[in-house]
Amino acid sequence: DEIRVAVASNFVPVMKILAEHFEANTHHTVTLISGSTGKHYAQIKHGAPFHVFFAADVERAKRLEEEGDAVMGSRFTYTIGHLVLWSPETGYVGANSKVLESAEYRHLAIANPKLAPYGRAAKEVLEAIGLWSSTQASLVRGENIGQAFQFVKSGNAELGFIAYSQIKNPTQFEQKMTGSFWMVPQQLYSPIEQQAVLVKNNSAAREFILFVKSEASQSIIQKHGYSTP
Amino acid sequence: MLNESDILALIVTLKLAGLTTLILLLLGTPLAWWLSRTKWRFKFILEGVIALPLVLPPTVLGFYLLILLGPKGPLGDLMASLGIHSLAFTFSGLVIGSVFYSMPFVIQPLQNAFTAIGRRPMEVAATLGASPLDRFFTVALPLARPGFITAAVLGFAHTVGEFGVVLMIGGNIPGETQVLSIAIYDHVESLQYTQAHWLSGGLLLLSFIMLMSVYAINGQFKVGRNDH
Amino acid sequence: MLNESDILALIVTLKLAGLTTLILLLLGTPLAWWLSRTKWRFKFILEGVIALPLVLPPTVLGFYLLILLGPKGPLGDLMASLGIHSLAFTFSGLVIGSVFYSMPFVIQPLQNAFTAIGRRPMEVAATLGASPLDRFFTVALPLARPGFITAAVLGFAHTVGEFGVVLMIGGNIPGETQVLSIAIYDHVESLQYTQAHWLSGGLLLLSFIMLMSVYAINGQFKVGRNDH
Amino acid sequence: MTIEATFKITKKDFILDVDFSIPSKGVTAIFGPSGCGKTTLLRAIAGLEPCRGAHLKVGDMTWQKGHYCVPTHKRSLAYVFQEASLFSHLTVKGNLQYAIKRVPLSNRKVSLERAIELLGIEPLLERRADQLSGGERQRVAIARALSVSPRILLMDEPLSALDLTRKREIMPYIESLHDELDIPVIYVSHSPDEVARLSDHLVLLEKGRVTAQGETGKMLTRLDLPLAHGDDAASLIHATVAEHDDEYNLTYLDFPGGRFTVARKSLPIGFSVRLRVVARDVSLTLAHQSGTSILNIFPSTIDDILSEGRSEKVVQLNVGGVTLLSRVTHKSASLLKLQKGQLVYAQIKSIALLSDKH
Amino acid sequence: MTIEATFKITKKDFILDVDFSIPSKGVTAIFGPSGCGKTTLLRAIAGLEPCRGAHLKVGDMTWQKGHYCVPTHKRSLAYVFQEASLFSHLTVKGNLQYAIKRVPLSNRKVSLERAIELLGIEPLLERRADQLSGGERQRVAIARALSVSPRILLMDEPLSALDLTRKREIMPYIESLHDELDIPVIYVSHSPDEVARLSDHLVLLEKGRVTAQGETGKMLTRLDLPLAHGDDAASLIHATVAEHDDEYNLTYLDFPGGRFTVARKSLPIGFSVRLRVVARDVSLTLAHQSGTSILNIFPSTIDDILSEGRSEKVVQLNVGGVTLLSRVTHKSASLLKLQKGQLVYAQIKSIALLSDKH
Ligand SMILES: Nc1ncnc2c1ncn2[C@@H]1O[C@H](COP(=O)(O)OP(=O)(O)OP(=O)(O)O)[C@@H](O)[C@H]1O
Ligand SMILES: Nc1ncnc2c1ncn2[C@@H]1O[C@H](COP(=O)(O)OP(=O)(O)OP(=O)(O)O)[C@@H](O)[C@H]1O
Ligand SMILES: [Mg+2]
Ligand SMILES: [Mg+2]
Repeated sequence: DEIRVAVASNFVPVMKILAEHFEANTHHTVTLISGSTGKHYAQIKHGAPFHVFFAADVERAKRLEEEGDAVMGSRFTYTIGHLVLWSPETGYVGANSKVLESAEYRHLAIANPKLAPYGRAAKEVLEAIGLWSSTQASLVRGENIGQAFQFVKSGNAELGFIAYSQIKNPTQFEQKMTGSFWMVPQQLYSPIEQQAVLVKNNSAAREFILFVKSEASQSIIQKHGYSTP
Repeated sequence: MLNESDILALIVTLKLAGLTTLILLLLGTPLAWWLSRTKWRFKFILEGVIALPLVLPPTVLGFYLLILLGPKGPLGDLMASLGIHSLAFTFSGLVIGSVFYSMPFVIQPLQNAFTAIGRRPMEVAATLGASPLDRFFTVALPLARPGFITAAVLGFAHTVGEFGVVLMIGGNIPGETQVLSIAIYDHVESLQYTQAHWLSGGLLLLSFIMLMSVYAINGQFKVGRNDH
Repeated sequence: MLNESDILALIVTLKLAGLTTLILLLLGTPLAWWLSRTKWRFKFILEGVIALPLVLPPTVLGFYLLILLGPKGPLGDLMASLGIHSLAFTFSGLVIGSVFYSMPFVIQPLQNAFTAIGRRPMEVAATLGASPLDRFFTVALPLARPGFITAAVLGFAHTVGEFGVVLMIGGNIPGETQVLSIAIYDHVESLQYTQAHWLSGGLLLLSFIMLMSVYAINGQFKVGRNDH
Repeated sequence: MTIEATFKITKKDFILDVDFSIPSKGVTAIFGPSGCGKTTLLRAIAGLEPCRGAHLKVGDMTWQKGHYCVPTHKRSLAYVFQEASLFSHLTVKGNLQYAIKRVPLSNRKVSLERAIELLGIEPLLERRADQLSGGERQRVAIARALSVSPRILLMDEPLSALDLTRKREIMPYIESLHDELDIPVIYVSHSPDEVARLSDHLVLLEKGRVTAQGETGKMLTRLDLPLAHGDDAASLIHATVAEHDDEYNLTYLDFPGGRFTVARKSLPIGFSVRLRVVARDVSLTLAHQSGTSILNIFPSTIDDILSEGRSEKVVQLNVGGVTLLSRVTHKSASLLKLQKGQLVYAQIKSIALLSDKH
Repeated sequence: MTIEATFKITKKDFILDVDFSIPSKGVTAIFGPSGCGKTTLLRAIAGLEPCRGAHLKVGDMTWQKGHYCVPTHKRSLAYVFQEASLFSHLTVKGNLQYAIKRVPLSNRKVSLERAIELLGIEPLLERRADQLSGGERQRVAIARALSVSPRILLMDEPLSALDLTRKREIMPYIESLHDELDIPVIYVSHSPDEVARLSDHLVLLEKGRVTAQGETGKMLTRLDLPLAHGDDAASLIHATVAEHDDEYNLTYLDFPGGRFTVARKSLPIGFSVRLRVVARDVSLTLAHQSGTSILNIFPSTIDDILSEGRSEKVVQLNVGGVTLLSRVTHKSASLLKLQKGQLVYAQIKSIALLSDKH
């Protein structure tokens, strides 16, 4: 059977590997549909033919379940992300937030706090270390964490809060990731939990969910810079 | 360099753009003709309405189309009662969305081209025994050729590059509603830059060759003017 | 209904669309004029290039502009050596991106309109002592008015609705690079649908009034044709 | 069979208000000064001017009546427009074919080859409209109109862009149309010469109204109409070919008033012809003179004399029942003591022969 | 002061290859059949036809020479195009003002008011071009060209759309231009009547080449040129106003061969005028006849006789040194036994007086 899986863009690289493994072990095929979680939410509400939804946050998976557009009780956390402050320049970011206090950078990239969990986390961090208002002028927002990464990667922003997963596994990217980063302590922001729900209660989809929850999958996810619950 | 799904996306894209352009030309030509001839006082309202889809961000437009066409939307209801399945997340839905979105790019050049013809050539054709439909095809269309080229190029290219509407009402389903623009976007988003570069490059090259051919062929027929 | 940041976004949007349209008309007019008059054999290549930005999805185009304009990009290098700061995340950067992206919508209608004038009116003006520049302004421009209307409307509306390019190179900075289309998009994405509806509705209404006025005013001047 | 027309068309401060009936055979000229409504009238007949409550009947076909209105393309007519009207996207050949293709085979009465040859457009067939000279365009437009094989031909100053030689080549052809094809021609012109030469019937138009109409010959010599008073005032005479003179290459034409001598024309004996005699070319003598190069001298009675300006007079002569106009100075008139009823000799220096069949 | 021009322009299978020099005063007519290159020549003079290696000098201004080429808008000329050329985005008034605005105040020699009045376009000032009749458009175009106050005026069949009355109103005005403004006029026409009436100098064009050129009067009567042979063959005679006759309202004009009697013209004694005598209107007698309405009879000698077709002859007469053409039939010629050197009386029935100042 074909399983259509809607995946938040940031998790697509990992999901691709998972899907390949799954297809190798079963007769099912997995079709990945990447996109923003807000869009996927709206689409599912309007009858999109997706079987499973891997959201970028808890909120929208939960709403689908509560509003009756997803299978009750199928919701689970599939990954927890880590926020890092990264610059492609080696030695630019130290092991703490000090670089943020210097006025040497012109742009600090984050994901849009309104839309992306990593953005919300970045905002919490800046508030926690008391720099939220002072960095306002230099903040640039990407629609999602992918864009925030591009801002930094292309050098247009000197540094930015991005996902650890984006720099963790260099084999995902064609170029070797260089640079310096600060792994933001977990206590500075509420966890970046990503949840999934079953949209259509079919057996292949349930199978796929079980596969994602499996040990083997969990270790793949972890290898890419995520934690698992 | 291109994987299977990219090629699939290319095919969907060409099919979508081709079909959309065709439909737009078919629908747009009579509408543009009428707009260029009518003396209706409130024509400017219709002209305004036609240009309107342009100002909404494509994704938002797609969102509203989704609401409209989805099974719970007013049109979806209507269609369901007629036994038609929801058009959202289908290729037909994409076509409808693209037609809607690219409409002004086709109507306006056509309308201008028709207006520029003036009444005389049509009058002459009438005195030579050509019926309205006959003279429309044998006089108005050939004389409006530059307008048609522009309309077709803008319509086609815009549909190829279109993205927001398609993403929203199409659902990005490979082989069905995943078009090239979304595929490239996905590559960029998931940081697969090399693939994005290749795909963009290919798309550009292909489009460039197509556009160039259209213009080169167009340049060979000159619609002369009676003013020399 | 609209919060402060929405109003800010509206202002940025109008500024951006207005400026872009203005620049496009200023740059596009001479280029379109040249294209309509030249007998250059390879003009079709240039025509192809101009239509090219259309086929790339705006976000992808924005991505490449980001790379191009970034400090490591070829243009960024050049500008840095000229003492110009990076254009990414600035209003100027947005303008450049929008100009680039909306170019074909302005060039093509203008080119068609200029071509439709023919040589005779310009020759007549020359015999009446009007210099090339003089007759361009006093004859070619008035006669090409329908083309200008279309160019301006398509250029303006397309910039208002534009989104991908702006999102990518703008950085969504309130008051500077956050435009209305992004604001609406954000509302949709964050499931604040009511606000999205209000904002879209307002934008549509505003645009509709603007478009309608343009067409209504345009309808009052009829560029007569010498064929009656 | 007649063409009956009633139109009332308003254009800003111009009003065309006509109601006339003309024969639906032969050439009818619409004559009048610039801006008098000639083109508007022709367009109305073609169905190109929207007008309510008009009435138009051409022979047995009713084209307009109350709300009933046959659209232009269903009116079997051809129209030569006043201004260039070639399709710019077609070659000359394409323009001609456009017309021909739309005529059912059985209705094709005009030989395209002949029209092409006569109008001298053979070498232009592959050209586009913008590669033609003004006169060439006009000739192509005429050829195109003819190839429609219409039931009625409308021509709006079709010859004004042509030189005399061309004009004289084309005019007989247009004249012959109603003989060969039996189609009426409505011909707009502001040239009295063309009118006299071509038309059988004449409609005078002024400021949107018909001021007079009738048989061209009679209209030309009616002293109450402006036509008899201009420099180009002339009379039309119908005559028949009586004899050819091989020695001097002359042709003799009989008319009720006598016999005309003209340069030889290859016309059969008994053929009807039309002659135009310009009033200025008619001199009067009291006695029949000899030793003059003038061959055409006819005894005639003076029917009427009218002053033309302050120094000239128009003399209306009766030559065997045919009306002839002569223009003389007051001085000559008083030297010769011209008066009504007097017998004089009309000397006609030059005659234009307009071939005809009436 | 002359206008010198050398052009070689190739257009597909048509080649304009001319090299001429004409006086830069008075009216020069370019005469030739449709498609002979008249418009192309005029466009070349205006600088609208790209041509290399051309040479053009108008008076003391060099407009083209080798690679040097003055652009059209810097050539102080005005051009009346053959086809409608009004700006469709402007009213009639706007069209006229477009021209006037571009003339420095000091150079404005033509009174716009007078041009408007003379061309009768006063009521049309607020109209747009598409609301005018064909003749009205042409008149506006003439008025517009005149308001440029140019150093040279180029006119491409400007009167072909106009009726005779209008033509005769406008022609004297055009003639007067070179007197009032001292600007040369180059006038394209295919009407021999217009040419004779208007032009001082004549350039004959055929198939892109100048076949002859010279003073109009001389050109008209040269038996080796086609002009002397058509139906419109005519002679030009320069005369001076000698006397007015109040009784009969006549004017007497003296020329080397005698005295003409014409309808009274309000011209001062001593004024130079130009007369046109059409060859067909000249009859020949062996003796001076009396009792005729013809007032203008002159003794003359036959200079030359040429056959014109198979039944007519053109007789070139010498009347006191002035050349006059007469057209007679072979029959008359042999009845009168006409031969070179013979003395005959030329009877001239009608004369067109063309006011002039030479
Ligand atoms: N673009 C062109 N291509 C080919 N031939 C052309 C082109 N333009 C003009 N010609 C030819 O050049 C010749 C001269 O044209 P031109 O317009 O000068 O004639 P004209 O003397 O003004 O004739 P008319 O009295 O009919 O206006 C014509 O035979 C015409 O067919
Ligand atoms: N659209 C219009 N609006 C106002 N007046 C018009 C319009 N069209 C024509 N006229 C006027 O109607 C009158 C008749 O025009 P028409 O073209 O019938 O004249 P015409 O007799 O053909 O003259 P010409 O010999 O100059 O071609 C003219 O006085 C003209 O100014
Ligand atoms: Mg007319
Ligand atoms: Mg010409």
